[in-house]
Amino acid sequence: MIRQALAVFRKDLASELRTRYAINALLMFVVVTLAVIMFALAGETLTPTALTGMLWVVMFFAAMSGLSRSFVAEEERGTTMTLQLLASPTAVYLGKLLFNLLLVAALNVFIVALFLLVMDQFVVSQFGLFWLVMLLGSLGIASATTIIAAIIARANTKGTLFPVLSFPVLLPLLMAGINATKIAVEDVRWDAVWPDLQLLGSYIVVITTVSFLLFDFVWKD
Amino acid sequence: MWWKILLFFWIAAFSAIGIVTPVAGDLGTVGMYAQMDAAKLLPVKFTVVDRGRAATEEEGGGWLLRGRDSHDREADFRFAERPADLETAEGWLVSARYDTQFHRVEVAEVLGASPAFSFPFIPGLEERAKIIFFHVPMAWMTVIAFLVSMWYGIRYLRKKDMDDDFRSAASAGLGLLFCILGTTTGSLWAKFNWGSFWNWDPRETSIFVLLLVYGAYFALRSAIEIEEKRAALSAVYSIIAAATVPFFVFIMPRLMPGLHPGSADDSNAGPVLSSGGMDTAMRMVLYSMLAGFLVLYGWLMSIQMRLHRIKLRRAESAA
Amino acid sequence: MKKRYLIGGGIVVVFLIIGGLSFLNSSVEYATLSKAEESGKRVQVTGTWVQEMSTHYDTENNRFIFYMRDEDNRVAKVEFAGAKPNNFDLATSVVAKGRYEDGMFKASEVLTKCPSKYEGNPDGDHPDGIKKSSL
Amino acid sequence: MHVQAETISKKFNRRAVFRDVSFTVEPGEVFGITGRNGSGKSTLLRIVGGLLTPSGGEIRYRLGTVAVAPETLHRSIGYVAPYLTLYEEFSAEENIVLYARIRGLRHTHAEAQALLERVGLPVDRRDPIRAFSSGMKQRMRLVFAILHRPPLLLLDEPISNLDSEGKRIVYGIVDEFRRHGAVIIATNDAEDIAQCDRTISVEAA
Repeated sequence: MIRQALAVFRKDLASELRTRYAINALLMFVVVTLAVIMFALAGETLTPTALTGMLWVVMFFAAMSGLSRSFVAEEERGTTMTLQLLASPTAVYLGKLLFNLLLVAALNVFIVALFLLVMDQFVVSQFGLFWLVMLLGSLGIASATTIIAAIIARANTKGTLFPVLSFPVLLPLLMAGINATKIAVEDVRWDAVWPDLQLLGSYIVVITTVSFLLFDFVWKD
Repeated sequence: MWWKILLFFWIAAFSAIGIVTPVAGDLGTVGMYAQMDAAKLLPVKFTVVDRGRAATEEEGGGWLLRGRDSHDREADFRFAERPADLETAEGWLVSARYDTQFHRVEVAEVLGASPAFSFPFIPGLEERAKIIFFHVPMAWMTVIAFLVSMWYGIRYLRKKDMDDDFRSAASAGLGLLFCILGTTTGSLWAKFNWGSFWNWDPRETSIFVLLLVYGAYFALRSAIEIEEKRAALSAVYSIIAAATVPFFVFIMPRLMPGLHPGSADDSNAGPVLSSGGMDTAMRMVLYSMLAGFLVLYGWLMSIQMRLHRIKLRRAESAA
Repeated sequence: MKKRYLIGGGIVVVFLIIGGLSFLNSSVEYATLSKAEESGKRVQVTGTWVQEMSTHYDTENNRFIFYMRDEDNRVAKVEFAGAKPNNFDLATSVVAKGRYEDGMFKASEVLTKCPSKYEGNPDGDHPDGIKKSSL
Repeated sequence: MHVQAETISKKFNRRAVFRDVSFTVEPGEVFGITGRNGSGKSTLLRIVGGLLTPSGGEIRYRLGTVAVAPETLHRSIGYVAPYLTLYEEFSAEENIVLYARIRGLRHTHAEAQALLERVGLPVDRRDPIRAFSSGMKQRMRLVFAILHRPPLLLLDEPISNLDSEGKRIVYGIVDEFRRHGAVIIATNDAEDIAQCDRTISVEAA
C-alpha cells in the first residue's frame, strides 16, 4: 500500500516537474503577493507580530491557489478514470497527500525565506520553534486541502470554490498556527506555546483520519 | 392538524408572555441605583404591608405607604397623590427611584395595580434581557439543524437513498435561516447593549464559522449537476466541517473570556445549562420557546419533505 | 469495512477531546495597560471601572473620561471619544479599544460587559430606608 | 474470473439509464454487450469495472472459488475505452514504468519493449503520448489494459480508430485473455460481435 502510494506520489512529482503547471505559477504568485505587500507598506514600520499575520495570509492564499492542482489536473486531463483503474483509493489519497505536503512545505520554506530576506522588521527569536510550527502548519494545510481538492475537482466552479470550502475547515489551524508563530517570533515563554501545538497536532490527526475514511466516497462515482 | 394549531399558539403565547410580561425590580435594585444613578427611574414591584396615610407638608405631600418586595425587604413608598385603588390593590408595579434624603422610595408613575407575574429586573440588561427567548433558541436550532444535516449525510453515504440527501439539504437550509436570524438579532442587540454590532466575541466567531460552513455547503451543492455526486460530496463536506466546528461551537466560547454569558470569565455556565442563575419564570418561558422552536423546525422539515415529494411526482407525471 | 469506520471514529473523538483540552491550558493573552504603553499599538484592554475615582463628561469635545483598572491592578485614565456608554455604571467589566498616548489610554470604542445572572438582586448593601422585614 | 450481475440499475438525476440488468460471465467466455447509442453500454461496463456505483443491484466477482473484494478489484481488471485518457505528458515507455510501479509490479526495459512490440507501437519513440495519433493512442490503451495480465478484460469499442492490423492485434489479445480469464466487449460492431460467445442487449428503460 505504502509503495503504491509512493508510486502515485512519484508520478505526480514527475508530471509536475515535466509540465511545471503549479510550480511556476505559485512562485510568481508568492513574489507578486510579497511585492504588493511591500508596495502597500512602503515606509511603514510594522511589528513582527503584524508581519506574522501577513505571513500566514500569504501562506493561506498560496496554498489556495496551488493545492487543488493535484486533483483538478487529473479531472481536467481526464485521467481520473485511469488512476481509478491503476490504484486503490487509499493509495491515491496517500500519494496525493504526500505530494501536497511536499508542495506546501516547499512553498512555505520559499515564502519564509523571502519574508526574512525582504522584510527587515521580521525577526524570529526562536527558530527551532518557528520551523516546528511551520512544519505542523504545512502538514495541517496539506491534509485539510487534499480532501477538499478531491471534492472540488468534481464540481463545475473549481477555482473559486476551493478557498470557500477550505477556509471554515482551516480556521482552527490558522488560529493556532498564527498564535504559535507569534510566540516563536516574540520570544515569550516557551511553555505558552504548548496549547497551540496540542491543538495543531490533534487537528492534523482528526482531519487526516476523517479524510482517509471519506475519500472512497469522493473518489468513486 | 391539532398539533400544528397547538404549536402556533404555543410559540405565539410564549412570545407574547416573553414580550409583554413586565420587568420589575425590587428594593435591592432601587437601593443599588441610588448610589450610582440617582435620577434613573426603575420599575419596582411590591406588595402592600400597610396602606399608610397622607404625607405631611414636610414630607412632601402625597401618600405614604409601606411595601414589601419579593425578598422580604420593606421600605416606605411615597406616591405623589393618593393612589386610586388604594383599598383594593394588594400591591403595585411602579416606576420609582430611591430618595437618599428622606430614605424612601419616590413613586413617579403607577404602572399597574396588583401585579401578578413579572421578570426580574437585571441591572444593565433591563428589558433587553428578553432577547434570550428568541436569540438563544435560534442559535440552538442553527447547531441542531447542522448536526441533523450531517446525520442524514452519513445516512446517505451508507444507504444511497436520495431522500436522505434531500433531508440533509433541507435541514441545512433551515439551519442557514436560523443562523442568519440568530446573527442579526444578536448583532442588533449587541449594538445597544455592548456598544458595537460585532466584536469577535468567541460566540460571535463561532456563529460566523457556522455561517461560512453553511454558505460553503450551498456553494458546493450549486456547483455539482449530477444529483448522486452532489449528494455524496456535500455529505462528505458536512462531515469534514463537523469535525472542525466543535472547536468553535462547543469549546472555544466556554473556555475563552468573552461578552456572552457562559464565557470563561463568568461564574456560571450560561443561562441555559446552569441550574442556578436564572429566574424560574424566565427559565420556563425560555425552555418553552426552545421546545416550540424545536417542533417548528421539525414541522418545517416535514413541509419541505412533502413539497419535495409533490415536485418529484409532478416531474414524473410530466415525463 | 465496518471496523475501519469504528476505529477511525474512535481516533477522531479522542483527538477532538485532546484538541479541546488544549484550550484549558491556554492562557489567553489580554493586552494590559503596561503592554499598551510599551508597544503604543492599538490594543484591546479588559478591566474594570474604578468607581472611587471621578468620571467626567466633556460636552464640548464629546469626550468621556474615566479610570480603569486592568488585570495587573494598574489604574489608568481612559479618554473615550464619545458619550458615556450604555450601562456603563452597571458593567461588571469594560473592554476599551485604543492606544496608550500622552499618559492616558485613548479609546475609540468602549464595550461594557453586563452581569450574566438572569435573576433579581437579592442581597447587597441597602440604604437605611430599606430593611429586611422581621417575619 | 467469474462475474455475476444481479438486477443492476443505474439512474442519473433520477432518470433511469437502464433497469434490472442481470447476466453471468463464466471463465473462458467472451461476453458481448450491445445496444443502441445512449442505451447505457458504457455505463454498464463502467459499473462492471467498479468505476461507477450502481443505483440498485449487486455484482459479485470470483476468482476460482475466492471472492474478489471491491477494494482490490482494480488489480483484476484491464479496461480499454475511447474515453480513457493516459498520462499524455509522458512517453510510451515512461507510461509503462508508471503503471507497473503503481500496480506494484516488477518491470524491465525488455518487458516494456516486448509489450510495445506486441501492440505494434514503435519501441524507441521518446516523444510524449500527446503527439500520438488516435490509433496509436488506442494501441497504448491496450498496453495499459494487459500489462498486469488481469483475469477480466473490459473492452469498450476496442477497434475504434484502428486499422486492420490493429484489429488483428485486438482479436489476438481477446483470444489470449479468453483462455486466461474472461472478456467483456461493449460494442455494436459486427466483427466484434462475431468474437463473442454470448451477447446481451441493453435497452434504454
